[in-house]
Amino acid sequence: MPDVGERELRIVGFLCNWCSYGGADTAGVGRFKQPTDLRIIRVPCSGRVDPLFVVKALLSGADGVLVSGCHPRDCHYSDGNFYARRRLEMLKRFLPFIGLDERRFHYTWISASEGQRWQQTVTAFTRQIHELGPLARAEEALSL
Amino acid sequence: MRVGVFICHCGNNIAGTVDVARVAEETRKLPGVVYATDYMYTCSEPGQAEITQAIKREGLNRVVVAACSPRMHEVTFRRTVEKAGLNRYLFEMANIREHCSWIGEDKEANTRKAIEAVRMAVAKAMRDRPLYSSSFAVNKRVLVIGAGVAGMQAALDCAEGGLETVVVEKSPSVGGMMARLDKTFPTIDCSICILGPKMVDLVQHERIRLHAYAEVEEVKGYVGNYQVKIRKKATYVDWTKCTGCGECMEKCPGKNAYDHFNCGVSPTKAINIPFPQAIPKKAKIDPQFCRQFTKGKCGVCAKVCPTKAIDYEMKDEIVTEEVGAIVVATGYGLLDQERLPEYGAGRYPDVITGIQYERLLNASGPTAGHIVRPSDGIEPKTVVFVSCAGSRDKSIGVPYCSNFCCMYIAKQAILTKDHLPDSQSYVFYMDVRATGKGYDEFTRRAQEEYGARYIRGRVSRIYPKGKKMVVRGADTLLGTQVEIEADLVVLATAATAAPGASMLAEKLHISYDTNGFYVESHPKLRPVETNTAGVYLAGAAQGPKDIPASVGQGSAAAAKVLSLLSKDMLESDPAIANVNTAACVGCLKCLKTCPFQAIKEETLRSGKKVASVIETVCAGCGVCTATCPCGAIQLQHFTDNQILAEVNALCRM
Amino acid sequence: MNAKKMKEALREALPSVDVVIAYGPGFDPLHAEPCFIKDAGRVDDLILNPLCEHNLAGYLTSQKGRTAVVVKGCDSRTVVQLLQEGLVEREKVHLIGVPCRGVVSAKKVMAAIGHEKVLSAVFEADSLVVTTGSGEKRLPLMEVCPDKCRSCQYPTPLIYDVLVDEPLAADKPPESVYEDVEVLEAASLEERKAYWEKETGRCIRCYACRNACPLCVCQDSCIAETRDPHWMSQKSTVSEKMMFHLIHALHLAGRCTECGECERACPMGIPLAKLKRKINKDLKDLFGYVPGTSPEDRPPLSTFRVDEERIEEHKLP
Amino acid sequence: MKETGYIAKSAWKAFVEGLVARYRVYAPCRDGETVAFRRIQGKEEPCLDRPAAGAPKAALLPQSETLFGFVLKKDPVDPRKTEVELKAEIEEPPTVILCGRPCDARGFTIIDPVFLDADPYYRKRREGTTIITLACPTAYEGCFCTSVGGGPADKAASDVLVTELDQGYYVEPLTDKGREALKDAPLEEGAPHREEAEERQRKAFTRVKKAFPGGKDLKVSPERFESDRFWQEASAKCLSCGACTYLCPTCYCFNITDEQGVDTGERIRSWDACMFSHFTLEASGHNPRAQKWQRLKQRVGHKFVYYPEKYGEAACSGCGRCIRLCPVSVEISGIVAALAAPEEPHTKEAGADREEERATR
Repeated sequence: MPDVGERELRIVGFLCNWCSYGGADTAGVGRFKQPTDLRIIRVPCSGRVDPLFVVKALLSGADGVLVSGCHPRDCHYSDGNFYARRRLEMLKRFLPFIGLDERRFHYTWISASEGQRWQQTVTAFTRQIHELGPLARAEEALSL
Repeated sequence: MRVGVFICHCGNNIAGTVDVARVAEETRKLPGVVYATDYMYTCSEPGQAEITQAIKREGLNRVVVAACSPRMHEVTFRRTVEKAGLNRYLFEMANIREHCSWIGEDKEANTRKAIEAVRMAVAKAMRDRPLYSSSFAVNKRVLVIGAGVAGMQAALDCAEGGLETVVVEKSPSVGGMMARLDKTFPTIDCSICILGPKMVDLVQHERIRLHAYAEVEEVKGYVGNYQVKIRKKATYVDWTKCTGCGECMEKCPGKNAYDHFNCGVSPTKAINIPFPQAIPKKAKIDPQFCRQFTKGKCGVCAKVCPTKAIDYEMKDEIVTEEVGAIVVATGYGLLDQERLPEYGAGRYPDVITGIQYERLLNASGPTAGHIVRPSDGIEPKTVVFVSCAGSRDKSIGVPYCSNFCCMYIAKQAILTKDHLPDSQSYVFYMDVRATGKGYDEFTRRAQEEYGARYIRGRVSRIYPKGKKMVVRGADTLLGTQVEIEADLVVLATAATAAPGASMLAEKLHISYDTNGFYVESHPKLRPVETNTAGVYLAGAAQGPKDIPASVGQGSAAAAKVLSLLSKDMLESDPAIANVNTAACVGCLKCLKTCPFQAIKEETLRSGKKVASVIETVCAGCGVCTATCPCGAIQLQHFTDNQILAEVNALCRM
Repeated sequence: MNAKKMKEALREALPSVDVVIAYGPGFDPLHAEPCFIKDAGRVDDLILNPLCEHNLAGYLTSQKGRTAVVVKGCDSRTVVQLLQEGLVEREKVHLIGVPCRGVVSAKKVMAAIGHEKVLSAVFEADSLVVTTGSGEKRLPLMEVCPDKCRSCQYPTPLIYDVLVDEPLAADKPPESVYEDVEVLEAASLEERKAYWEKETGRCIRCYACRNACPLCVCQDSCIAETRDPHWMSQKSTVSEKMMFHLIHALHLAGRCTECGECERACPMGIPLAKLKRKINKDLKDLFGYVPGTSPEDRPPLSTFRVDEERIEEHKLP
Repeated sequence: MKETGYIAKSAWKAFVEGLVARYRVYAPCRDGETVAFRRIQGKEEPCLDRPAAGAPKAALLPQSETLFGFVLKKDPVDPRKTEVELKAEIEEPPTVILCGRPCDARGFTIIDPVFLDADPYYRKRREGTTIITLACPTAYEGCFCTSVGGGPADKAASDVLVTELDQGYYVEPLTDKGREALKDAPLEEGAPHREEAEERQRKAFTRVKKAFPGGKDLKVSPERFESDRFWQEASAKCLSCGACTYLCPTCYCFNITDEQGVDTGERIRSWDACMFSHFTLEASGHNPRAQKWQRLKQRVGHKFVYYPEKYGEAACSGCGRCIRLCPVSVEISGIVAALAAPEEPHTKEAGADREEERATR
């Protein structure tokens, strides 16, 4: 069990049904040990992942968000992940501007056959989130 | 809301590292959940019966099964709840095996994760809505792209099965690569002799329409209803008049046209019939070599043609075919020799490729079957075969094995001995891959009966020395350097994706791997299907294959098509996008981003312009939903609210 | 700014349009306001001067008939973007282009004079002289112009049917465009978090920013208020307010023409344009895309390239 | 304690700190580009040099408040049974609204008749809140308090009125709550400063624009009021945002929504505005006020026709916020003036003295 130390943190993963969700399955079937913090939400395609889902999760209690889809060119819907790539890249660059550490958000491409790669990704990302610690919630404003 | 939750032990697969009883107990605390239990094997027959009973007994209107991956059993359980009278989309699965019990030994942590996985699934289930698929008519015609042996087999089987079949072939004759081969392994029977009849059957079949010298221009539509635009390239010969007599080719003064069929072993005429057994046996002009086109005067063929079939003014023609399914059998290409400079192929006339050698061996080839050196027409004494010329070589981007080279080299070595009894063949190989039925015996015969010398090692360099070609390589078994002075060198150049394969893939919305070969939808269980419904694969387009495998796949694809088109109506997946016209502001960003052109503009009676989804075309990716600023277009079963419910179930704790 | 020529252009246009959207005098000497006229008789009521800071292009999407509208350089980018997205038809708009060296932000002036009632406001050379009950105040135009004018790259409209003045060349250094963004980027993560929590904390969710935004096409269907989809609640917590402004910013990603209406409209003085400008800055780096400059372009997030030269895969340590 | 008092500028800080120590104090503060009401703590001082962007009404009628929370409790034995447990408490510390303006205070006199008896949440806060008002030294952009019965030194609803002088502040306690708040404040005798104060108040009064005949003399022309064209023209530029209503010291419309998580939830009351089309959107999809001109008519009508019919005075304190902070300068005082002036063609609306005021450009 890769050591990520102390208590679990809240990590949300949006995985596309055709590749990455399958990749996570493959990792499980291969009994690849993984940290348990991540909670997986299955979506048909990474192109379904509105950047606002990531923002919403981070604003409402998630300490980290991971999005994973089919490798570019390999999208089950042929173009979905191309859109995802542009939108998520934009988001990744934007988050720090509003004070959210960009390391709390990671997007990547993992195919259904890449169990190993899935294990490495979850492990590394979980470790990274633990290094960052829990995400401090917004201070309530004093203004009327 | 009355949710029932079934937590599966999956024997010890889950129960071993997840406290399923506690998961059930925690689940009972969730509002909306009226029933939660754990069960040994939920997917077993009694397990499914338990679900069906519970639905009736507890009056459940949502069901959640926490077990293996939905990719495994979602379909199974959907059927179960449907049998019990529940709409199959009122069902959710929580993956507590692959994503939970199997990722570690920490029972406490796994159990926590399982509890939350169920919590999320319940939250989503409570926002599930019943969905109903609509059915639509299918067009019982099939298009086969490529008329090599795989495509022909698929076409013939489909036609025999009673389907109107359209075949599109890029080159002027059907037959593909196999028509170029002299003999076939491991039986050494004549390639064209076994292929010829099939070619004849193809053109003569009442239900097959052939578009030769044509290419797919555009593909629109969806499973059951594709519209395919086909570009029939100009041949400058009216094929309805051409009898294939060959008079024009005889008299044509344009002597230096590139001979595609013979892979450039020798030139052909500017107007030509590709080969004697060509089907259709019709002439065509290669304008870049024809004086009429290059110099603007000649017209010999027009004069000599007995049927006045020549038409220099001919233009490309676009025809549209409507079909219900498509078989892609576009075959393979060969690695450009220029990418093997150290072998000097292309530079030295006596270093040729395997397929060129086939033509030299072939009785109807340019040398009428006499093996001679291209450079000086002398019979070679020493012939060196180099296998893996490019294959299994990451450095030039061909990491894979080309599958059939080992075998055809053995065959060519044997044939060489047949043609030139006092010749000696050498074969440089990395390892001999002869896994098919009777294959290994065949390669042994090449060595033992026909005395081909097999040298295990790579060739480092080939260079000329007088009239000879020096082949320098390593013999890794003896651990020595070897140099052989050859009269002729044959390179088993790597099989690559057919030229233009990726462009066709994009027209068809199917995916292709890093090497350009088309990707099947499951490497084991769906080998001829693609991820695009109604599009199937056959032959080397999916990866290098020998003849039997290609034929097998041709038939397999045909079987798939036949079973698909055996239905009069198809059911559409209801988990597709849906527009709330009240909220839609008609900005049509969805229309612009839809990968399937499944969205059209529609004007409501009120005059308001809105987006509207073409049910049968929508594939359910949800790009539109992620694009729509006002959440008016929602992918059913993965709506914003359903995904947000999952996020909230996790984060708002 | 040539009011006379503008009025001539409008008189010519009026017969062929259903309505003219231009500027009229506001409730006091400091304010101009959007003015809708249908008959030539009222053209004389119109004004054109640096107080005309509003982006009138925002009204185009809600007009039924053919509309003549007065646009400055920055406003013209909005029109280009609207055309690009097919939200207005070129034939239905008649554009009166106004070259402009910068306008005056009434909000900044009011702040400078403590919101005191203005008795007169007169332009002298490059400053504005404002008289109030407690005396006269001379305000250099550079200090009271909206931030966008300080780095304006488009003093002359990019698209117009009539140009009512000599075209002007950009006289501000292009590298200055995103200075404000860069300043905040340079701050620490904690500072940035605190900054936005404090600023958005003042938000009263009046949606002036959204309704003033010429490219917020959703208007009454805005997901900040809908229950289906239910993206956010009506609570006035900082994170909900933040969520709203992020929805606005992300929905404008690659579309915002930086007209600054959101910021100008905000009664609570929240620097809203900065959010959108940051995204524009990144999208410019990523795709070399500048919104509202070419009607043929495609918003960068509504398209893609199979090989994205500027996007590298992110590696985890 | 004395009739009136005086706080030297040197003592002001101590006075504010004294209040902060005893009360939750909301006061105008300079935040970024703007001045807004917020809670002040420690040694913070209110910003007096201009009125806050928003009114302090939010102290009594918050932007959003939880009316009650609920927990869904499952029966441990029978998962089919669920109990709903409600939690509602109105705990508010004693509060001071410091240095609002007379128009801000007057706003509460307009909200009171609607909420005071009917709404326990408002009542609780209202009773626990002391209003220490700062008299306006001058007129501000768009303000017209004198047209609606108020004034720069209007005392309505205030518990204390503070007038800023050269050297200090003239302090008039008006209620017991006010006196309580001033107890142990560093007060000197106010009488000597009275004249200076009244002089300043008079000066300010004359500066305020008289937009239309106020109070009982306000006669709205019915035909004008019922003319669609009038409202269509008046609202053409309106963005139908909620800035005017949300900044207004008197607007009190609200919406109620439930927010539910998995097993907990709350009922929320939040501001709503008649300028939003959602405000009157019916479940059927029908909207009786789908057009923005209908909504502007409603807003003006409510303030100057319907409310007066019911409560006798205009639902407006003339603070001018909705005018000076409106993104497109919709001028309610001008509209009312036009409504009240039947003989004038309404195209020349908005303030009799407009022409003279227009800048020489």
